[in-house]
This record gives sequence, structure tokens and C-alpha cells, in this order.
Amino acid sequence: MSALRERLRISNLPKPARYSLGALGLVFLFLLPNKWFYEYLGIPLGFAYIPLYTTKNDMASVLFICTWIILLSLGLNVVVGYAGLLDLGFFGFFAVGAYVVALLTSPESKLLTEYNWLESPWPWLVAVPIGIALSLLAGVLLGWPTLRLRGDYLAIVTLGFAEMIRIVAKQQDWILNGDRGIPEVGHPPGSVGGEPLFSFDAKPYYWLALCVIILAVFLIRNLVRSRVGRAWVAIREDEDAAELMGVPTFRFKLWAFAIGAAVGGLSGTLWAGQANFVNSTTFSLENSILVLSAVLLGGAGNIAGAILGGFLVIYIPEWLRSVGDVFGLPETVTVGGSTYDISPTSLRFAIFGIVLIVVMIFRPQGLWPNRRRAAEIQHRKKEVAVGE
Amino acid sequence: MRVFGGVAAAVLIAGSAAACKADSEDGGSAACGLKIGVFGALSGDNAGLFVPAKNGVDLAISQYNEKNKDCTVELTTFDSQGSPDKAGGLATSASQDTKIVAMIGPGFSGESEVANAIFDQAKLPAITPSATRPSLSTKGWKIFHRGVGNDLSQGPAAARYIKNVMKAEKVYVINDQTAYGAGLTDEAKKVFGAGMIAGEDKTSEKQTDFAGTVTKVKTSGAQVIFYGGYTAEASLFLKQLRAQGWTGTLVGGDGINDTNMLSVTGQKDVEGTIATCPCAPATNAKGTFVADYKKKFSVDPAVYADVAYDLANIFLEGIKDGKSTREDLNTFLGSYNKAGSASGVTYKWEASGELDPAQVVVWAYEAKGGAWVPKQEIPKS
Amino acid sequence: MSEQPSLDKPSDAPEPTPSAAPAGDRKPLLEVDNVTLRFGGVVALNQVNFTLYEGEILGLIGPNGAGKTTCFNAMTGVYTPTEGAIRFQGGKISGQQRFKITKMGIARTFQNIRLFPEMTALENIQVGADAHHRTSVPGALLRLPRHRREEKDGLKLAHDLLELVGIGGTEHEAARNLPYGSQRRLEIARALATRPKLLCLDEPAAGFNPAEKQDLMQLIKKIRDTGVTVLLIEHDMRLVMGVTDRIVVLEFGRKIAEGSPAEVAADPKVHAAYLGVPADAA
Amino acid sequence: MNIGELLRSFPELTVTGVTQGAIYALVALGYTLVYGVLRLINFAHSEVFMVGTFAALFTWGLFGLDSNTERPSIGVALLAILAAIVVAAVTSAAVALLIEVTAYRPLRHRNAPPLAFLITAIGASFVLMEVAGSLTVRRPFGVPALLPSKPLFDIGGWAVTPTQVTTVVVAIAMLVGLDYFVQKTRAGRGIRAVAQDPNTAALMGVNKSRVIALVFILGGLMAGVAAVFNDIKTGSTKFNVGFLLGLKAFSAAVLGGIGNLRGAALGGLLLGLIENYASALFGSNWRDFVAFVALIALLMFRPTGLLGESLGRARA
Repeated sequence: MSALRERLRISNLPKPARYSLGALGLVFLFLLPNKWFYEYLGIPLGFAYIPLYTTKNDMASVLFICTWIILLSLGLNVVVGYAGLLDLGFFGFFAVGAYVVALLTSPESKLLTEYNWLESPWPWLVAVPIGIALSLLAGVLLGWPTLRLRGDYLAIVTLGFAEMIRIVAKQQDWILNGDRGIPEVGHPPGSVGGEPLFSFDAKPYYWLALCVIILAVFLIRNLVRSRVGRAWVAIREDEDAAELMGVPTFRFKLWAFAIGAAVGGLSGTLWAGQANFVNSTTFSLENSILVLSAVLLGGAGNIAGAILGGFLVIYIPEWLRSVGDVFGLPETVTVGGSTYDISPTSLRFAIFGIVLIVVMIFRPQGLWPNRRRAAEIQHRKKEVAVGE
Repeated sequence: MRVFGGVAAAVLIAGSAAACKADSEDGGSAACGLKIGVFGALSGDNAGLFVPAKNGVDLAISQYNEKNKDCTVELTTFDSQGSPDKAGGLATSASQDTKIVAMIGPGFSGESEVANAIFDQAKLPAITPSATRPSLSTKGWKIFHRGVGNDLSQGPAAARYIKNVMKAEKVYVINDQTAYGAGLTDEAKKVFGAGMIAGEDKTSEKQTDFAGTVTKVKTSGAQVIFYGGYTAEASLFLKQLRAQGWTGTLVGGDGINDTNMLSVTGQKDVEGTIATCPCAPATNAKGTFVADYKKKFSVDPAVYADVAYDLANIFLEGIKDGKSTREDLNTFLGSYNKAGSASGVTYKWEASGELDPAQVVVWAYEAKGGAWVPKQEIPKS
Repeated sequence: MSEQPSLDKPSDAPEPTPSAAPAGDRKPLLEVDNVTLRFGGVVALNQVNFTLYEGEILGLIGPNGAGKTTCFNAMTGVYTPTEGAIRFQGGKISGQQRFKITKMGIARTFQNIRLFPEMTALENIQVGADAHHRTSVPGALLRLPRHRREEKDGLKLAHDLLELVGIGGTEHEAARNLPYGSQRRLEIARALATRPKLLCLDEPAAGFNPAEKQDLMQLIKKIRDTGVTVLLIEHDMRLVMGVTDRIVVLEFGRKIAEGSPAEVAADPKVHAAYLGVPADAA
Repeated sequence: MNIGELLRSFPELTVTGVTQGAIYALVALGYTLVYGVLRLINFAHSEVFMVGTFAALFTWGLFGLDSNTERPSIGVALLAILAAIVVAAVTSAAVALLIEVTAYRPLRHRNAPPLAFLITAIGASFVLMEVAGSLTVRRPFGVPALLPSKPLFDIGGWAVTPTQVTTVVVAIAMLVGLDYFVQKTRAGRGIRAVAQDPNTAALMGVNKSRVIALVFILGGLMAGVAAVFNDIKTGSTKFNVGFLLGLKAFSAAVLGGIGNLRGAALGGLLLGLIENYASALFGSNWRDFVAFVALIALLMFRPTGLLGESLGRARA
């Protein structure tokens, strides 16, 4: 793919050029949610339409969703992509992070109103580390007994774990308040000219999340390029051989789980800060599956791939909402007296499903795979061996 | 990728030139080309509960446009899939489109928590046809209106019906763990008192197998079930109860007061089932609504379609009256007082956005011969 | 020290072969003590006894299914003996976690190559080198000094080992894409990176041509000369005879002979069991 | 905990549990067959099942039966059920085969990594579910009442309705038939051979593609039959009916030991019972929770499920 080649070429550039290119890229990312930016670029403005700008949904909100999904896929990429542990219930950790923040920062949390554990809501910033820590703990607690299980069994156990969290969250009379949820969740601090910086507008949250992603990428890269990352890949490649080469496999698998969980929890805390309201409907299994598709669509075992995948799984369906506007597609069709809704809005998940299949058929290693992994698959193609 | 570089370069120069703000959002011809938004689950699992409402609005607007060909109103949909985490962005997007002057929705209570806060900032008047969580009217939102009675009116009324009219001795209470279902049963339980409740259980959305609950109901000996929840589950549940030979009566709220309940459960099994509704029985006008709806969408109107139709017509009436801004329409709602043609409810709002309690009449409907037949108004005490 | 088993030497070995170190100053490195291993009803190893001394090259031979690889697996912790014990430098191995056994100083290669196929040659060796590194997640996350030092050391070791096994220049090739022979060598390098006291090679010459075998013999000797004890499972008699100091012969899970290559070659029991098999005859 | 509730309704919970378990088992077989041969979790199997429920509904429509019609005579009812079984089984099998040919086969030809299969499975599942959702306007559809609701017999509280009997009997027949097919026939031997060692099987002249297609068809057939009885049992169907049931059936397959046919049957049965007992003990809202706890606890002690893996060694 040309993007890959381009990347390679960029990495060949001298340092100053690379840094300024990186800086330019960052500025671009920070400008993305602004409508005027697209207009300025002169991208054709049709009937209040800009091709990249999502017309049916607030661009900043879409981008914010992208960012927290990207964080999730970064976390899951550690677990699935690097350590090779199939986790189907990753959204559970997101739920832990989100609920911790909601419980601690909302004045309507049952911790205040019913149990009187807290005197007053805590600030968001204090709740975030607690949320991350508890997600990490949840990862360890889940991993400790289950990481001895082999691949697909691990998958169903993690899936069960996420469902269990959802079922607990669903109980109306329990602390998480079920479907009624917890409103008035705290926001990040900071104000501009007396107005709180973080309120309903998604833009500041997007910028904040962008910074968090940059930090997360930096830290995960440190890990991946160290003994830890090598241990993970070794475990993924051949767990027994890794153990015989002196890799404490269980410990590193647990670490992968814990780190993935912590990043997932972090994503949850950010989201809760913006969402203002947390209830049990968000934590359905579909979301875990969506994040997994993000990782594999982008390219497992590659940070850039996880980011690309996380962006696309949100952006494609959201963008498809706007497509109907652009091309003036019919919304409904009548066949034999019955009317069917064929608007891209309602079919967008079907379209997304087709995209998943097509991408996997033509790029089984994902859109932006790890170079080595891609090479390996090319290699496998040549072999006569029968697929597993 | 080359584009990427170009874009990045352009950004640098862009810095100062942020001035080209959004193009002509002309305020000229006021009441034409305005938009009414519909906000709720249009895809995803809960779409069945809100698509009828969207259709109701769609019908109202197309009828309006038919009569006012020179100055039409446009329908804009916001598909939140019913989930609060998607609601924020869509609400922001709706707020930013200044042509949208009115909103029907959000459909569910959860997303309402998120979206209404944003609408309130944007002063965008919203009437929900279906979110019945009582606390929504206590948040201080000026734009919030509820087109139906909340859980506090319907739950106790249903309970009074079971207790005083049906004179049941034992009732089995079930809710589906949604905000709506749980709210309804919580309020109803207060009326029943502990002695009357033969047992309690909870179902979940998307559940299709109710064997465990059916068994519990049967062994409890209760002849009346109060079900707080929606048709999707209630119809299956009732059907499975009947298949296991249960002969009692199921009582539910407006969540089951739709034709799917009749058709999915089947005439024989559903016969005698009671659904309460904070709406008066059909007027003659309701007849044309059902026929029009069926003509346009090839299906029978389902839950909240009539309410949404009426609510959309209220906004359209305001627009016809020359109320072309959000503020004007919100004021218009404040003083509105008329009966809706499809639902028969008189729409008159309190300052909090709740329907005037005097207008909230709760009626009991009985499933009889393949239709919901009005039985009686439930006494207020 | 004179506590080495008395049964071992005197009766069977009239005079030590020149290449074997004299009995007196040899320290036992690994003792296989009456090890029996059963899988269900099958007895894979039956009361096997032998000792490995520091600095020697011991060949473990026997016909197919004699229990060589099983013995290997017991030594590296893959299996736990049903009876008996395996001691390494006096400490018991059986029941230890496998990565700890590696850390104690036993490294191995595999009969069917088991490299990490998607990792580069360099990274494969680095994984081995990591066995003695102490950096964990916090250190790597924050790039603490110890982490940087260990990375540097590991990288240097990896480069050196690639040179040692003779496949320098393949650093950034994915292991999967290396030619077969290089993969075998890479496996040895990876094992050596764990800084073993004992290196167990499981049929390292399988699929090699005579010239490659010759190179391998040189390599094994070179490794021994760096102070690493070598245990070698091999089918190729010429190679075994040429490189080992002593040989242990297994048949049907029992030890049937032990001694210098010459003694073993002369042993009628070995002839009957093993050399009688025409294909492998020396 | 409500032990009184459990004891009071124990017979009925058991009977309904077994019935539910029979349906789980049939669907679980689809997961287990495909897993046994391809080591692939066929996520789209739930939608194969969903299509079956609509095929059955359609068949009954041809009989002039809908949810409002009176219960037909026993003869007509049995005929309608039989017809629905045939139509649904064939439809489901066709959809399963379609998924295999369009989504999985191209990947196999390219030797894609296992996780790529998982994603196409998810994609196929999205497509089927969303298309069905659009076609049915996401509306539930009632199923005609076919068999009488009066229990066939009632001995000391152990009452069994005709629906339950039919479900269990047909399920057992399908299970036995499948077991026989896999154990005794030539095609079945092919399946076992590929499951055990694909390369050797290929060398021995087993046509792998054909075996894989066969496995998808068999799984589809089972899912189609399960769909008919799920229709009858729950009284309705909807575009997302497969999602939850698929999840449960997959759990059942894992519970029994994925890849193991008898394990799938046992796992389905157990899961059905656990669920029913759990809803009596803790309330229906904890039903799935208990089911997952039981699953996880079991895997702790038997990491490869109750009967262990392997389609090839199905006798184990």
C-alpha cells in the first residue's frame, strides 16, 4: 500500500524534516473538528456539504468517539495484536473506568445519595487515576485465573466477563443504577474566560483525548520496543518455546492484560467525563466486537494500524450517514406494496459489514499491518500448507 | 498521501485566515425551509420502539407539505440508536443547524439525559413522545416537554386498575429492567403493597426465552401479571405463558399498547390483556390517522406513533402561525392548549414541561377481537 | 572432589579416551537420577541414570522412540518425572517452572525448529538474552537506566552470537525467511543467548549435508570451548562419534550403555539394538 | 437465593430447561462442527439460525397459518412443522454455505491468519442481521400456535407439553443422526480425518473443500431445525433473535468441549438447566450471569470443557 511506502520514506527523511512533518500532522489533527477549516481548504462546498465533514453528526463529537475508540483499540492491540490473547470482552474494562468516574464524580451517584460513603462529589481528575487503577485491577483479577486457558476458551471467558459486568450494571437496585444510570458526571477541570472549558462541546474533549492518545502511543511504543514487547510477540508466536527460552509467559500475559485493561479503563474515564451520563445500555457486547474489528481491520500488532482501525470503524458509519445527503440517494424503496428503508443511515452497519469482509479478503493482515507480519503472510501464501 | 502533505502545509498558512465563517444561513424568508428534527433509535435493537414515532412525524410533515407546497418543512432524523453515548454528538449537531427549530424526541430517557442538556443550551424546543422518566422534568431545562404522562401517572393508575377494578388478590410483578419498565413497576408496587404481590421477576431486553419466569408465575398461583416493559418482550412472554397453560390476565403500560402486541401474540392468546395508556380513547379523527399511516408505511401504527404525529402537528401549527425561531416556538408551546387529533390527548404543559396533570387521563384498554378496545378511564384515586 | 558415582567409570571404562577430561577433576553438572516417566500405561523412561560433567560434550543416542527427546523434555521442565529426580548443580529441577530452569542455566534447541517466525533473527536472540534481564513493565515504560543498559547489552550479545554461529548479516531478516540451515544456527544462537551452562541440542544436524555437518561439529566444539557443556541428541553416527566425549545409549526408555565413543561403538548391546539398524550405521 | 422457589417448581424448571437445552445443543453443533474442522469460531452462525426462524415463519404462511389463526388439527400441525423443518433446514444450510463460499473460502485460499476469519465472520453477521432488520422493519413477528398447550401427561408435577416432547424428540433424533453420520459414513470419516490432521487427510485423498462445505451444511441444517422449534417455543421471531441465542449456544459448545459433538449436546443440555434453575434461585435477571459463572468455573477445572475437544476423537 502506498501509505506504507510513504511511511517508510518519511522515516528515511532527516530528523528536522521529520519533526516538522510530525508537527504539521499534529496541527492538522487538532484542526480537524472545525468546519471553517474544511471551507478554508476549499474542499467543494455543495449544499451545506463538505465531503469529509460529517453533516448528520457533529464532527467534533464523531472525532471524540473516534479518539476513545482508538484508545480502546490501542489497549486491545496490546492484548490481541502483540500478546496474541483473544479478548472478546474488552469493553468490560471501559465500563469499569466509566463507572468509577461516574460513581465518584456525580452528585446523583448512590455513593452519595444512598450509601453516604462520600461527602461530596470528587473532582474528575482525582477519579481518573482511580478508574485506571481499578480497571487494571479488574484485568489482573480476570487474567489471574483465566490466562492459563487456551485461545478460544479465553475468548469465551473474557466475553462472559464483559457480559457479567453488564448484567451487574443493569440492576436497578444496585449501586450502578441500571438503565436509569448516573447523570451529571463530572467534567475535566479548566476554564476559559470564566466559562468552563469542558462542558457540552465535544471539541475540547477531542483535543484532550488526542493528547492522551499521543502519550499512550509513546508509552506503548516504549513497551513494545523493549523486553516486554519481545516477550509478548514470542508468546504469540510460540508460547512453549518462549517459556523454554526463559520468558515468564504467565507474568507477561498478565501484564498484557493489565496494561490493555488500564488503557481501556482510561478510555472509559475520558468518555464518562464527556458523556455526562452513564448507564448500562452503552456496555453491550456489540461494542467489544466493534473494538476487536477495529484492531484487526487496522492491522493487529501495529500501533498505527490500531489507530487507523479505531478511526475507521467509527468514521465510516458516521460518514455514511452523510452520504445520502450528498448524492441525493432515495431513502426508501417500494417493492410489491411494501416500503423498505434503504437509506445509508439505516444500512450503514450492513455496509460496514461488507467493508469488513472485503478488507479481510484482500488484506487479511489488516489495512496497515506490521511490516514483518505482512511479510509473513505473503510467505504463507506461497506455502502449500493447509490453513489452520 | 500527497494530499495529506498539501493539507498540512495549507494549515500553516491557515492560522490567521479563520474568518471564512459558515456561508449564507440566510434569515430571509422566515417560515419556509425550516426543519423539524426527530431524535431517537432509528437503527439498532431498539429501533422498533421509536421508528413508529419517526413515521408519525414523517406523516405529519408530509401532510403539512402537501397543503403548503410553496413553503415546506423538512424532516431531519438523528439516529442515536437509543444509546446515550451517541446522543451527545447528534444533539450538538442538531443544535448547530439553525434551520432546525423544533425537535421530537429523544425517544428514551437515557439519551434524554444527555441530549436535552445540549438542546437547552441551544434553546431548541423538544417534546419527547416517549421518555417517561419522572426526573427529566426536574433538571431545570426550559425546552423540555413531555407529550405523555410520566411513570408517576401511569404506574399507579395501572395498579389501581388491578386492585380496585379487577379486584385481583394476588399480582405477579415483572419489569424488563429498562428505565421505563422499572419506573412503571416501582410506582405500581407502592400501590399494591407487599401483601398483594405474589412474586417478582425481571426480564431483559432482547430476551426471547422466558421459561424460568413462566414457571415462577405459574407456581405462584397469581392470576394477574403487571408487566412493566415493551411489546418486544411482553408479547413473547404472554405467548409462552399461554403455551404453558396460564389463563390469567396480563396488564401492561403503554409500552405494550400497540398493534404488534396483538399480532405477534396472536388474537387468541392476547384476548383480555389490559394495556393502560395516558391517552383518551380514539376520537373520530384517530380513524384517519391509522388509515393514513398504514397507507404511507404499509404497517399499522405502533407505540407512540400517534403521540409523535400530534406533537409534530403542534410544531407545524406554530410554524404556520409564523413562529420561525426556536425561542418563538418554545414560547408557543408554553401557551398551547389543544387536543391532538390522533391520540386524543389535550396538550397543555406546565412550566416544568410535564403535561398538565389534569390532562393526563389514564385509560385502560382491553385486547378484544384483534384490537385495543377502550375499557374505562381509570379513576384518579 | 571424588564423590562422583563409582559405578560410572571404573568397571566399564578401562582407560579414558584422550578427549575426555580425567575423572578426578570433573564436577557433575547435571544428574539424571533413576528417572522414570510414564504416560498413562506407557513407560517412556525407565530408571534412567547418567551424569553430565562440566565442560564435556555428551551424546545421547538410541533408535527412534528410545526416549531421547523425552529425556530432553524432562531435563528442561516440559515433563515432570514420575519417579526419580533430575538435579542441576545439586538443585532439583523437576517441578520447577520452565523459565526458571532456563534461568538456572539449561538451554535447548528443538527437533522441529521452533523459532519465533515473525521476529527478526536479532529479536529472536534478544528474547533469549532477556532471560537474565530484570527490567519489567515499569522500567520499560519509563525507559529507566537499567532498561537502556540491558537493551544495549542484549543487542551486543545478539550481534556477537550471530557472528559466532556464522550467520552474521541476517540481523533484520524475519526468522521465517531464513534458509533452513541458518534457522538451525539461529536456534543455537538463541539458546546460547540465555547464557546457559548446559546446552541441549536436539538433532541439530537433521537435514544437513556433509559439509554443513562438518561446520556444525566445529561450532559445537567452539561452544564447548567457551565453557558451555553440551548435550547432543543426534542420529548421524559420524557426527556423534566425531564430536562427543562420551555417549549414553537409550533403548525403549532404558539406558543400555554408556562410555566413550569407542567403547560404545564396541558394545555388543549397542550393536544389537542400534547399529544393527542398517540405515544409521556408521 | 430462593431455594423454596427452586424446589416448588423443580419439575417444571427441569422440563423447560431440557427443552431449551435441546435448542442450544442443535445450534451449538454448528459451532462445534466448524470449529472442529477449521479451528474457527463461526460468528455468523447465529444469523444462519436467524434466517431459519424466518424461513419457518414463511412456510407456515404458505399453510395459511399466522399468529391469529386458530390452532390447526394435530395432523395439519405436524405436517406444518415437518414442512417448516425441511424448508428452514435447507434455507439455513444454504445461507451457511453461502457464508463459507463468499466470506471464508477466499480467505482460506489466501492463507489468512485465524483472526481474519473472525473478522469476516463478524462482518457477515452484521450484513445478515442488518439486511434482515431492514427487510422486516425491525419488527417482531408472531408465530402461529400449532401444538396444543395442554400437557400430554402430568405425573406428580412433571407436566410435559406436546411442544416440549416434539422439540426434545426431534433434537435427539438429529443428534443421533449426526453422530451416526460422522462416525459411520464415508463422508463422516472424511470430516473426522480433516479434523484430526488436515494435511494427512489431504494426502489420503480427502477433498478438503468438500468436507468444509459439508460441515457448514450440516451445521446449517441443525440450526434450521433449532430455528423451527425456537419459533414454536418462543412464539415469535425478530431480526436479532440469533444474537443472544448464538452466544449461548457458543457457550454451550465450549462448556461441552468445543469441537466435540457429544460435548455440544451435553453442554447445551447443561446450560439450559443451569439457566432455568438460576432464574428460580436468583431471579431471571441473574440468569445469564449464573450461566457465565458456571462456564468460567468449569473451565478453571476442566480447561478444555466437559468432554474435551476434538471432533476426530468424538468417542473420547
